[in-house]
Amino acid sequence: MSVSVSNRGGAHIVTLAGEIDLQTSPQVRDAVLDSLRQGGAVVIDMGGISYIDSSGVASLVEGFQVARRQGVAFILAAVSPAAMRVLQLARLDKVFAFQPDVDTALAEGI
Amino acid sequence: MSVSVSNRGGAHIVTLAGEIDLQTSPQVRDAVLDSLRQGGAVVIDMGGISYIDSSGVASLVEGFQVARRQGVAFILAAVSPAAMRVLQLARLDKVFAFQPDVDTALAEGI
Amino acid sequence: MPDRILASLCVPGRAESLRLIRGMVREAALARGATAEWAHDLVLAVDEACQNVVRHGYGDHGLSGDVIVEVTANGEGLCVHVTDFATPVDPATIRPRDLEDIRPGGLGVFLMRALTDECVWEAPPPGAGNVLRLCKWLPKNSREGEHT
Amino acid sequence: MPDRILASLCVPGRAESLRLIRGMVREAALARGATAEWAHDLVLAVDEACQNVVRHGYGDHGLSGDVIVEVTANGEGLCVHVTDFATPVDPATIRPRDLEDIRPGGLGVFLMRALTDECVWEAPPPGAGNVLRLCKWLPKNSREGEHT
Ligand SMILES: Nc1ncnc2c1ncn2[C@@H]1O[C@H](COP(=O)(O)OP(=O)(O)O)[C@@H](O)[C@H]1O
Ligand SMILES: Nc1ncnc2c1ncn2[C@@H]1O[C@H](COP(=O)(O)OP(=O)(O)O)[C@@H](O)[C@H]1O
Repeated sequence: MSVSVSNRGGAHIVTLAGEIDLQTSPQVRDAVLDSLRQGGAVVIDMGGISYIDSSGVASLVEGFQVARRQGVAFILAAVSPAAMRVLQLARLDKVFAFQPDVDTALAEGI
Repeated sequence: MSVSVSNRGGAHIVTLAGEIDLQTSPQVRDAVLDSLRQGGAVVIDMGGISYIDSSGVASLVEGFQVARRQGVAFILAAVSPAAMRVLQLARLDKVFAFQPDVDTALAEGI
Repeated sequence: MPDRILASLCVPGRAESLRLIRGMVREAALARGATAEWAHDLVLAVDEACQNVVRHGYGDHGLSGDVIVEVTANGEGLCVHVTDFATPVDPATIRPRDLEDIRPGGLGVFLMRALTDECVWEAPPPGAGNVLRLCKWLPKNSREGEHT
Repeated sequence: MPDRILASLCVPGRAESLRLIRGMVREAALARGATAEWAHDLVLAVDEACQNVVRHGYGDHGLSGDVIVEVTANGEGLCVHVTDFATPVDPATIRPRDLEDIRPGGLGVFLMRALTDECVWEAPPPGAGNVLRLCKWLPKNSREGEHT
């Protein structure tokens, strides 16, 4: 699993790749909460995620809640079919904001 | 693992992909010996092989020996680093004829 | 088709073992002729079960111990038994949360149930803590006969 | 760093089980911080060992039985124990062939030895047939401390 954070147009882009599970989700949580602490919108680039479990989903839900409290946008971009399946099962597909890719998220989502 | 055989310029091209092991190498052996039985040069396209063990190598050695007896060319094309490592350990890198790809094998090897 | 044990894996009940468990369950499912999507769902269900053993069975009580994951094929599909050596829990106390309540966590048991056709805690054999049985049936056209 | 069992896999001693064994050994090696190349070499050595159990230990005698593959990490690298329940063989009779003699087969034991730092048959515990110990040491800079 890899996490990297960059800045574009005032928004934080958290780029995730690989398998997010109980072992790796704390890194995701840290990157998401760190970005939110600095203020501004957060876009999670999920295009490289090959697997996500409930602990990974929990990190995203936590980010979503903090963002809502702060009144900033929190967008999931480029969600793969495997990740979307887990979000749908958890009925979170109606909760999160989705965009097909990071560019669209920056242009239209925030 | 997948094996497919085609014909180009009088030579048989045996295209292998995936993992060749004790379970799948009999298919490789059958395809190689069938092609040799029909006469003409044989090129093994190994570009798609991600793994090969001693039973896969044994199928290739058997093909090599039959081809030598028949006086036809037997060429390994596009051998990946993982496969080449196994052939080198077995000191077969000095035994087989290699070509970087099928086109070169057809143009120069046969 | 009689029950056939495809594999049994014993690993320490720690987060680092989950990748190994997933790889084993995925390979066993593919070997049984499952599609990648079907295999993903069984893998996720087993991962959630093992994660709960790591976090609750052992972690919550400061314990450590192994997890055994056994995959069996039968005529209908695959069954996976997850055995731990933690304190036995009353299955009635293990329940998924209400999904309307959006908060981090509390999804594991829900996913396990949603992703499988059977999800039951069995009576553990002497010495074991808990045994969870997760089964998932293959589509009718992949069921008949031996594995592909 | 004390010895630490990463995983133990029990599978039927059949050709179809080799993929599962490879996947398990590869994941364990990667979890221990190995490169893909290092992992490939250990995976191939273990595959060759298990293949010989399937073909010679069980197959040659019309027997069937399980293979247990146990992966242990220590300060130097990884050790894998391959246990079968076939007839015990005299290790002295198991020898690689002369590589100058080019013919199909006869490479397994040679590869096992070439790919590992230790390759020894141990005294099997009661009930077991043969126990082969294969160890491979990591490059010095990946050795220290716990896994990554
Ligand atoms: N293996 C287990 N051992 C003990 N308790 C468990 C186990 N699995 C689940 N539980 C209990 O069931 C509850 C629901 O589990 P789950 O749906 O995975 O959500 P979470 O673990 O995030 O709370 C847990 O909070 C725990 O109390
Ligand atoms: N697990 C085993 N049980 C019994 N005999 C074995 C075992 N492994 C190897 N042998 C013996 O050692 C010989 C050499 O093995 P190997 O180098 O793998 O070549 P091959 O299996 O192709 O003959 C075998 O032919 C067999 O007689």
